[in-house]
Amino acid sequence: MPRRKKRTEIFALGNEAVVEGALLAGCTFYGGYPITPSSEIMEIMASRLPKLENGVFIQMEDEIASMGAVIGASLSGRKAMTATSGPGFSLMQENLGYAVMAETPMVLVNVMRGGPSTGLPTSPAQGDVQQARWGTHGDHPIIVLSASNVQECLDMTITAFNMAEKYRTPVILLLDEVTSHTREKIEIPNEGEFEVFSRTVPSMPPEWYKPYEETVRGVPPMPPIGSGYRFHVTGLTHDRNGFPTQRPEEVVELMDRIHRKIDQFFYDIQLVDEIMTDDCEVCVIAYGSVARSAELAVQQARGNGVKAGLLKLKTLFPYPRRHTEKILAHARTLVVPEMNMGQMSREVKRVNMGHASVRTINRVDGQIVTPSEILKVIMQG
Amino acid sequence: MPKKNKGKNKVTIYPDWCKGCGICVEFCPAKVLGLSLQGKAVVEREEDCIRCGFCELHCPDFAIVVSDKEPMDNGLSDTDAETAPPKTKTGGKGA
Amino acid sequence: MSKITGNEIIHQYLRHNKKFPHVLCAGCGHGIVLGTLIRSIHSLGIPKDDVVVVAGIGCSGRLAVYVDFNTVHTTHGRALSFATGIKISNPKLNVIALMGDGDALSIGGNHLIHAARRNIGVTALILNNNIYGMTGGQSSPATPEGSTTMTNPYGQLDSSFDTVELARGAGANYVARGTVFHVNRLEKIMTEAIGRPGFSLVEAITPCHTQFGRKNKYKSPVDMYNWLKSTAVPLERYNEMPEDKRRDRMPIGVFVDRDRPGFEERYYAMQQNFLKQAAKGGK
Amino acid sequence: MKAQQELDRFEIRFSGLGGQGIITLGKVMGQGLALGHGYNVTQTQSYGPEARGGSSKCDLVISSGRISYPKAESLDLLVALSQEACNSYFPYLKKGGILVLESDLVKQPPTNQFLGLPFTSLAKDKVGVAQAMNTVVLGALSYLLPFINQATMRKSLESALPPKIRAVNTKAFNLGHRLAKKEWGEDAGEVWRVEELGEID
Repeated sequence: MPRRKKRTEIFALGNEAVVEGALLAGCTFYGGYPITPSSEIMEIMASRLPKLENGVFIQMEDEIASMGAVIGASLSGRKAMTATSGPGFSLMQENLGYAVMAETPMVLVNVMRGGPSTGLPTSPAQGDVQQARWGTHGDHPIIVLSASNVQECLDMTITAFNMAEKYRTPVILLLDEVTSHTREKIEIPNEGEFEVFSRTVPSMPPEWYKPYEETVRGVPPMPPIGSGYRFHVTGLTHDRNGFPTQRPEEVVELMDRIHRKIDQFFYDIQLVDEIMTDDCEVCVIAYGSVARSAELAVQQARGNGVKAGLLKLKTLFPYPRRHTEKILAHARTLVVPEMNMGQMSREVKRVNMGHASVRTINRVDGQIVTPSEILKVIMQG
Repeated sequence: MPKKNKGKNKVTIYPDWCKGCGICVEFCPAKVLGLSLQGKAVVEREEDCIRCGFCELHCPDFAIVVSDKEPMDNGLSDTDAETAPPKTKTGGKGA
Repeated sequence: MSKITGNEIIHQYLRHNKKFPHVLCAGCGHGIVLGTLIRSIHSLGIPKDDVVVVAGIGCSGRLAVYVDFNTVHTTHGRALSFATGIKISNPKLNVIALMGDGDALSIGGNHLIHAARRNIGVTALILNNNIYGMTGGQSSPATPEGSTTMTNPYGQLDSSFDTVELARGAGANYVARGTVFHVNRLEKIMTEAIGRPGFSLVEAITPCHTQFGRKNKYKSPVDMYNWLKSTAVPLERYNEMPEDKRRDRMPIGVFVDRDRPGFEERYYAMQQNFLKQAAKGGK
Repeated sequence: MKAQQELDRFEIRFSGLGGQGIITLGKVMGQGLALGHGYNVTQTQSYGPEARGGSSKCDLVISSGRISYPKAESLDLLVALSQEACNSYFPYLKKGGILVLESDLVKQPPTNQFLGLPFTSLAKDKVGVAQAMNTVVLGALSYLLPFINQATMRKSLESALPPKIRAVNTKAFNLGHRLAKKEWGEDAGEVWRVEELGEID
């Protein structure tokens, strides 16, 4: 077996790790607008990208424009991203829907802070979970990922790019202020140690190309603008040629396909960490920095003789239903700690359907849910 | 661009594309065009066309083409031919 | 074989799998602007593959679908931000942002001034019909003071934007105005605008008789073209006119013509410097 | 030579005023412990308006094992560089934890069990650069904490700084280390020493 090359270790901020991950995944475009607590991502991109061959960094006039530029860059064949936080995320919703409709791969990192409105700019929250799912109007599929520590910031950013390219869809990476402002030692994987997926481009002659044609995976190939495949991109409901249509059968075909291209790959998209869940009677379902508190609480509970487990969600949407159902076979209590009034617990309750009792722990005071709070609820059974 | 080669120009209107806005009719300096009862532009006095290009440039629907009168296969122009091509009588203000 | 001219050129650039005539009203000037744009691109000899038309929302936005270029029909007001992303990503492309007045000046006003300030190498083509046409005739930032619209039934109270001065102030490289009545002039400025480095802006006055004219004593398209004919004055002549005669006249022509390098040029020059330094450091 | 020792959640809070270089201090120390010493370290901080003139704080959690919860909850070591910070965070100090303070700025210590040094005036008078105060603290802590190897930490510090200010900071670091040894005594930090695992290189 070949000796593995030693990985470089750095002591990095969560936001820094996002940049490292993005660059490893092949990101060559960042368009953004600064906002706390995501600004470091933009600042580091601003210093790194111009020094890379083919890297482009641009500061746009607002978050709406950032999304526009990112989609434009993606249509031009680049792997593109932006990062923002609460208020900026709200402004991005319009063009996020455009990216869904025009099937444009891109990564949007939202570092959650306290809300609503300007809220708590420097404090953590997890209040954008349902907005990430339903923020843009209309029925749409979306992939929402999250990370709970700095290493995961790097890994999940790579995953986010891969999923965006694989499924031709915007992918949202939801971080929270704690995760993105924690410094930790991380390992930067060497080339070849991780997957890098790039969108499929058409190989047929341009005159045969139909930009939104049905394919096996439901994901049509996507050529960069200017490569000889001239086609129309629109946010209007469109037919296979990309031209606007209002014919019900064409509308339903499009809607079916953009949902199906995600739905049929749940096994690939839904990522979780199952920590001591095999036999757990009380299962904590957590994500983001709260999952770290939960992990400590679960360890302590086990130490106290309670069969506790942790289902750490790395994919928030589509909600990892089958992982939850597996646990429901033996768990009698689900505990959902969140830094919001109960957004993910809605999903848990929906999937639970009364099998187990669902207990929520909610904090919206700009403080992370602590291990002791979670432990208390676990111990109550 | 105006080329005053009267009589050597052919004005073609695509009735399917014409929406009958009347711009070409109103502003044609030689009054070559008219509106049919169906509300479409028609060529009424092609021989008066001075090829100013106004109608072609100002047609919002790209429905007018002004071109050289093509010589016939026998080298004669269609005015010289024994049987002139049928003139579209469908239209014309008087029709 | 005769040389292809006029609309025969246009026909080569239209998408043949699209249904014609297009969706716009009879007499709408937008078609004329589209034709002019096609002729400009044709005269510059730019291959279709290198042209990107990025359109916003509204009547003007519907034009993009008909031309056989790379076309992107974006969200309302955001065309310039998409165009910026495309241009900086691939500077060899000729990017034309096709917007309406409401699109570019109201909802997209911020993007317009910043694209001009940044001097990104995009041609902004603003089709100004003084109204929101597609949504049924509500007033836009370009609706003249005093005119009547669906949302200003008692007359527009605020004054309208002077697009040219706005773009000049924001730092655009090239700013010009034309009308769909003066097509040759419009074609000339459009050709110049596409050829200029940096951000160029062409305001094409294209009347909407359906939504604007109807309520403001221009009953037919012809009335609106006559209005253009009588209102528009070449800039040179306008400058010589006495102040009192200028009222209700609209200067057309080229207002700003600079050739500062575009944002993308400056960006890639900076990048080349870094790469050169790195190569030297490596040796 | 100090020995590498097993740590289970050792929590440090640096606190004081914005502009004292508290976050840099935490960052440099965290980096030294994580990359130089091989510990797992999480460093978190308070951001925002507080960082510009108000109060400032920065937490380090150091552990040999995986760190789940990244914030400090009960402090093993509190470094207070202002009276206000000392007042706010002293209650979070664990029983048996140590308080290190800036003896010129904290005039009313909440306890008489503390280790103090006039870090600011030391930096100003002995190093010549008031801004090197945080490095004096780092030097002192490198002496105090039994799991920090002085040479490794100094190397890490130097690698984190631009060449221009490297020499000044090395001087400040050594000064802090020397004075801590002199003022705080040989057995300061002895409470945290556990069984030896082997030497740190």
